[in-house]
Amino acid sequence: MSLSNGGPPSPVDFSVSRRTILKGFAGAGLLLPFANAGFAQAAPKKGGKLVVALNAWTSSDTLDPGNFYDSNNAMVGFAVYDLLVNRGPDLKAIPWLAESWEPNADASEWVFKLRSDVTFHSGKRFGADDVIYSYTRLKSDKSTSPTKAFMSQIKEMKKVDDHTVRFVLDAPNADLPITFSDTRVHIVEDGATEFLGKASGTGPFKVKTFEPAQSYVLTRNDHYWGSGGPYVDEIEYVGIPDRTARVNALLSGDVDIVMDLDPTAVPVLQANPDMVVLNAKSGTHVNVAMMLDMDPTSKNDVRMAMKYAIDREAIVQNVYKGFGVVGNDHPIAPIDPFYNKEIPQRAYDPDKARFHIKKAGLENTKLPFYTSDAPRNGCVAATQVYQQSAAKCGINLDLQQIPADSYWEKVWIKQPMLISSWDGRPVPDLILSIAYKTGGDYNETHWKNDKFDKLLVEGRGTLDFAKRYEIYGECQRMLQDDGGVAVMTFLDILDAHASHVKGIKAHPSGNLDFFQFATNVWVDA
Amino acid sequence: MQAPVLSVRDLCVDAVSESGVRTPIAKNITFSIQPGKVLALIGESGSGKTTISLSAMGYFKPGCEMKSGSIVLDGTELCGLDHRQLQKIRGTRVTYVAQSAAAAFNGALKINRQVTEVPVTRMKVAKTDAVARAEALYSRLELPDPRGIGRRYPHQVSGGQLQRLMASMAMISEPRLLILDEPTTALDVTTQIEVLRAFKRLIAETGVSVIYVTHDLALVAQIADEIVVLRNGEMVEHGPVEEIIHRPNAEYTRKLIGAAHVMPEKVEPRGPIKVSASPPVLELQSVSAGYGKSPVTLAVRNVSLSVQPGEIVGIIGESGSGKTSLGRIVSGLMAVQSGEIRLNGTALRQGIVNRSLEQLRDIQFAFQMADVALNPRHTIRKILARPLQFYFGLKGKALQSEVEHLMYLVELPKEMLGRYPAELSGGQKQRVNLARALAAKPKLIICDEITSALDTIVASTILELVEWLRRELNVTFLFITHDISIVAKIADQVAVMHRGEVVESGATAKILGGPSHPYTRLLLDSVPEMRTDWLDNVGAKTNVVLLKSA
Amino acid sequence: MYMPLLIAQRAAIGVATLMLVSLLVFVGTEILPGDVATAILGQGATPELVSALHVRLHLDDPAYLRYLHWLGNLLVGDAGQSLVNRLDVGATALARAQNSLILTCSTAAVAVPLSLLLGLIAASRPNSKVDRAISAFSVFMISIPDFLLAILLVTLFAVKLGWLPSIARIRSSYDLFDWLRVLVLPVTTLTFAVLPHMARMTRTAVLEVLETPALEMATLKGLPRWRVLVVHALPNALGPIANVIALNLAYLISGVVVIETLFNFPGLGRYMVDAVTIRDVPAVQICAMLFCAAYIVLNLAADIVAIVANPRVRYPR
Amino acid sequence: MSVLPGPVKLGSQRSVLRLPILPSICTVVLLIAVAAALTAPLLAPFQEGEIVTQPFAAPSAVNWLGGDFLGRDVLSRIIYGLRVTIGVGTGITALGFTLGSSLGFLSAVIGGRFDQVVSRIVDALISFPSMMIALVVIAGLGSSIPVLVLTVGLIDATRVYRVGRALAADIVVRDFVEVARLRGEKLGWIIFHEILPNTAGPLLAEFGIRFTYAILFISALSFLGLGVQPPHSDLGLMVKENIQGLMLGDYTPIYPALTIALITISVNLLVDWYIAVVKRTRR
Repeated sequence: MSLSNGGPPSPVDFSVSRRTILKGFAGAGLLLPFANAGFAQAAPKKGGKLVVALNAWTSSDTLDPGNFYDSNNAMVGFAVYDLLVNRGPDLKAIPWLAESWEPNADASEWVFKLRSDVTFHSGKRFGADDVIYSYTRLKSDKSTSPTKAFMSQIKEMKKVDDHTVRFVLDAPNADLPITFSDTRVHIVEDGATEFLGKASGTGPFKVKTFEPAQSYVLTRNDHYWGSGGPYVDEIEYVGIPDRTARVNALLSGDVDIVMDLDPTAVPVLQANPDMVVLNAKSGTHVNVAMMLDMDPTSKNDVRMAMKYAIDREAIVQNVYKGFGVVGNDHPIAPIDPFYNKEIPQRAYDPDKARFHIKKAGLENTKLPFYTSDAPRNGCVAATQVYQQSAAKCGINLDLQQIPADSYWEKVWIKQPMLISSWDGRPVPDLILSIAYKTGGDYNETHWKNDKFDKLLVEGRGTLDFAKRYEIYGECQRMLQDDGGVAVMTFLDILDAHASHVKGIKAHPSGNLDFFQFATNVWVDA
Repeated sequence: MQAPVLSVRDLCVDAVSESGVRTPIAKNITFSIQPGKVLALIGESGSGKTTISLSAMGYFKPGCEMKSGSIVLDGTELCGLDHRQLQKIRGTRVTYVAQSAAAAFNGALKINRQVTEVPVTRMKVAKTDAVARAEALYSRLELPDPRGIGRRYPHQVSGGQLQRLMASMAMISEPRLLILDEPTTALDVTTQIEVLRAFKRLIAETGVSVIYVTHDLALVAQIADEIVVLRNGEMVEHGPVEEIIHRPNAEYTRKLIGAAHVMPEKVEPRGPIKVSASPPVLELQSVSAGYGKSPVTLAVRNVSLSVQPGEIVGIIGESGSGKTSLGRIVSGLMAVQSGEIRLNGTALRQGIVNRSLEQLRDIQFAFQMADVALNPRHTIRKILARPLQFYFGLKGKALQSEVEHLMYLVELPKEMLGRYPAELSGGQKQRVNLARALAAKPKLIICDEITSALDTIVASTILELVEWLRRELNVTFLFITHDISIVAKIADQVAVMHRGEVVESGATAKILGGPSHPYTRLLLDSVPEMRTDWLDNVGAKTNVVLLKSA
Repeated sequence: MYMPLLIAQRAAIGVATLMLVSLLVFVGTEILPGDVATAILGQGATPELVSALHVRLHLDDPAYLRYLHWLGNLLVGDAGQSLVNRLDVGATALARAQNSLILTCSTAAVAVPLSLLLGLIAASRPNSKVDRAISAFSVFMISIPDFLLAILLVTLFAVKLGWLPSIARIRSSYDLFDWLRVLVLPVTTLTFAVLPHMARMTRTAVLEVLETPALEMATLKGLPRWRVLVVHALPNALGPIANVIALNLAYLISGVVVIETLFNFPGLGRYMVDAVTIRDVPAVQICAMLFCAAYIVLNLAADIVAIVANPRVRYPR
Repeated sequence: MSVLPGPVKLGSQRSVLRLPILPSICTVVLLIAVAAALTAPLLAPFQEGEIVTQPFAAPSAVNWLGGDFLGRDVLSRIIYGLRVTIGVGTGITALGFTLGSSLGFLSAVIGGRFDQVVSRIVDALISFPSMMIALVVIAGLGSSIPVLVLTVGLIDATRVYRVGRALAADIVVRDFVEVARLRGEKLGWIIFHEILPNTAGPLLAEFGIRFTYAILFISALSFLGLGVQPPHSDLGLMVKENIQGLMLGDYTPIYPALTIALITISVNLLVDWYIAVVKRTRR
């Protein structure tokens, strides 16, 4: 199920003035998009300035794409840089700086043809060297980028000609193109080492000022290779970490666009004719992570009890005000084409939970459970709701809240039970091999299953959809039955803008049109 | 007969507490002052004298309220005037000189600015004219450097000079009435005469009418024309000066005269000093001590003294003479620079911590201000019991009876044991102070100005107590005071201190009878006598010395 | 002269305190557990990545060397590089400090005269209705959490009425009017936060002075009330008042994280909070040093005011 | 020159007990708050964490103050929140006072080098903004109630030290302390019997003010997400948690904020009144 506005996005503008109407805050959060008849399909206009509220800005903000850590970083990054491959609202790879690509028979070698009409902001022409340089930075030994894990699969990069690159992989991978749509694998200029305050990308906007946590101003790149946008003269980004302040800033007209809405604010903005809310179902999820090699969660009875004790509906309704979809204890979202529809939805079942916890001999025993808002806003609240529903099943969760800044370091993959969260990935392999592969650095449950690992390798090397659907379907089933993960909910991506702002669509992969609103946004003065 | 400058009729003033309880502090006061005359209001603390004097300005301190009566100043009824109208009168038609000029001058402003403030801001006198007027007054009051003194800040000028400067401030607007509120009480005896003389001349020359508030009968005799004797807010007696001091009608007035700080007719020789075989209680051998690190400012220089058991030794001197430091040295509160102190023949070590409990017990100290010498949060019982517990480990019944015995010794009812110091009068507090010292069964009690904060009548009863204790308990006293008349009354031996040195010492009768040092003579001459012409006859000889020592 | 000596002595104590502070800051940040590498990497931290970042950030030198190094550099004006983005933390902190200073000065410009005025009015008629009203207002304002006030102000003036911006964005292109618009709400909130304290202190100090014989004398000289207060009482009460003003200004420079958060004001407080969160030690250090320096300088200024206001010290006998 | 004739009577002690109307109200408010905090499990209609209604539900007969952002009963949470707020506030103030005033007294009594060293260190510590110290410590040790109480209590102690030292320094030079020293009394007696009774009044007043600050400070920390952590709830955290409600026109965050204000105003008014009484009886 895709909630895209249809049509593959491309540099060519498809933007249609749309108003997303949500069903109201107690509703199921179903999105019913339709073209608003009140607005004529006006042609985009050039000019104007926009102020965008990011959900954070910190002194660690950088223009070095490999080291983007937060979506606010990605938001600026996507305006300055381009990816080789972009991602459509259907989560399919679409050509971007690469015009086309071709795998060999077992998908272990790929040849990418690059566009030849692209120049960097510096005026230099874009070519194969830039791609090889950019990717080498990410996978080199010195790399501190989280992308290193999956970029290291590239064994070799060969410049076939100025606009052709051949990638040799250490193992077959059918998902290589979509892998290149990761938010950190932007193309920088060959030889670029300086990313403090300035940067030269190929993106629709040029850096005017970039002072971490102080001032980010971008100006239009008039030599952008795409047709249509960019339209606005200048975009200023302001980090407003406080969610209320962010909405207030939109309401008071101090900013035109805000990313990352609090669900509570949605009805307020919807009721306001001057505001437009953007909503996209996504693969972003909040989950309980239970370590399989630690007591007490090494017992499947405990895990099953914990899974049955989650009142997922209550979490979606009370914590996320309906803007989410219940999870089914594996990380593949309903919007994913590979989502296994045959697995029955696991529901809140106090009797079963009580049965299992009794069997494990831990009824009404204090079980430490670690929580924090570090994984995602709302996690602490979700845990509190969980604690209540679990209490009714005879499970006594002893909540321990850890400061956000030491959560990953102190607790994660170190304590048996805690709350965690993952961003949505475009293909199952990307989440499964990061978080569930034996020995993986980010395997938060220490899930260890040879069959599963084999399936992963097999799926990655398979180009046929139906076959892959089978493979990933099985993976989902294995995790649901036996895994240490209990997915509470998949979250909606919520953004908003003033109604004079046009051309922004919702996208399942990230806020504000997968962070790329800048390309097509325009101002209807 | 001219119209009086001030006429007060049936004045009643109440103190009103916050809960609304009214206590009368002036009852049916009636008097008037003729132009150019000086009326003295005399009484002890709490007699209402200040309140009555301030009513002449239409001013009542916060918490005081005029209940009834009439105050007519210069033909104007002050009663019923509002704040603004009263403001117009104050500072111009009636002015005020406070007890302590050091406190009453604003430390942040230069003297001239304060002296000329009323003429300049309220009487539209040009600033230069006002300053000239002020300087003229300065020289009339015999202030040194009349042109320069006004450009200083108050703290740069001595107390006696400040008092005269304050008089200039009061006189500059040429008032009809001047209120002098104990204008010389805060001064040393020698300075007091100087200031008093200057005031007297000024009054005579300007013809201003004066209310002179004081507790000292001998002093007021020198300057007043009429006296009103006050007690507990009531007029006890009212009449011309000569009448009052020579033929007092009221018993209270007689008591006041009896207790006045005047020299006794004759200083009785108290018999030869007993030189017993045992060593003296206290012996000081060329003791010097001072404040600050090197270079030390010496407060006491090369003092030697020997005190026999059962003696009362008076240490006399003016402020800064080092007499208080001497007491602190003996008690151990102050370190010795050089020299030696012996107690019962044993040399005492420096500092309290190095002395034995026995030695600490043997020397007790009675401080000047009983208010701060007694812990306000302790009951009298606790105050007296503590030394008994501490030194003798007394408990229960024995402690109880010993505490009661102490109360008996200082002639206080034992019912007072449950009270707090604030619930006692000044004299009672001073008795507790002495009782606490006695509790330690000491050999020596150092009394530091224990009577100077007390009213004269109360002070004389305390002196009687000290004498009685000496007689009964054979306690030795080191009696530190600035009042030579007290020494004359009770001391066996006297040591006169001046600028840190003992200038003269010996048997009281001998020293006071025929002083050999000019400073001792000056001190003796400065004690007013109970006659009206004393001030005019003190003679120029003191003046010379005075100027030298100012 | 005595006064310059006294001021020099205070300044020396200030410098000594600052040195002590620098040591405390260093030790404090040293024992701050967790490190910048893991803080930056977040969920993405692996031992390999962490150690790579360690090497890049020179986190493995001995502590005393780093202290001396840091102090030496600080003395020549180099506060070091951010561990996070390798920018000069001194420059960043100064830019933030400038914003904080603008906020502080604007608040001071409103709050100080206002509190002196209110304090004097209250002191001029103790226990009157006006005094009680000022007193009640003060207690009320002291007791209300500042964030509540800020939220109410924003909801009313920014969101509902739309008169003022809800967030304080700072741009170099701002003219005076823009600045005023941006500052109105935060300054109002902060004024309410510091005004009661200063007004109460003014009242207390002036009343205390008014009870002295010198001020009774001024009244008995028949001077008008305003003159008694302004010419006679105020100079004598200036010492304690200056002290309280200094304390409150120091609080404004450093202690207004909540307000900065609510108004999204890029001040020094927020910079420090962010730096602590991400363990950017040089940034925490420079913030701490700036805060302490501000406190010490302001107190020194108050001391000097007290010294200058007191002729006893200015002109010893 | 006493205006009143004769010795000043401490008879006004009786009027201390006769509370005027405003302090009585404040006392009642505080007593109710403390009682509510102590009996929270009995008094609160619902459990602290129980989800009983819709998020931001309007006040109703069942949920008198409506529901919070998760649908929990606001009234119950305020009652439980009082527990933490008052408990933590008291803990902080008690720690700050015990430590600060005893060190301050010691400094004043011992004087000399001890006083110099302690005072210098306190000076340096005071120059750090309290918020900064709290942030750094909490960043290091995590935010639990013991850490909060210890940290803020220690910060408080530096402030109290100054007050305590100043008060004691004023008392130490009085003659009755010298009398005790001359008697040979030990440090303990001088501090507990001579100094403490005479500083108790001003210290108590300071205690009230510090208590208010502690509550406000904890609330501010909670507001920044660094104070008391869920599932415990203090009133400041409640304001933060529910702040979004204001946008919906829901007043949930106002109630805990008003509760804080009510408590702190009561404490402050009581302290003010107490100071006035002390001043009056000392005259």
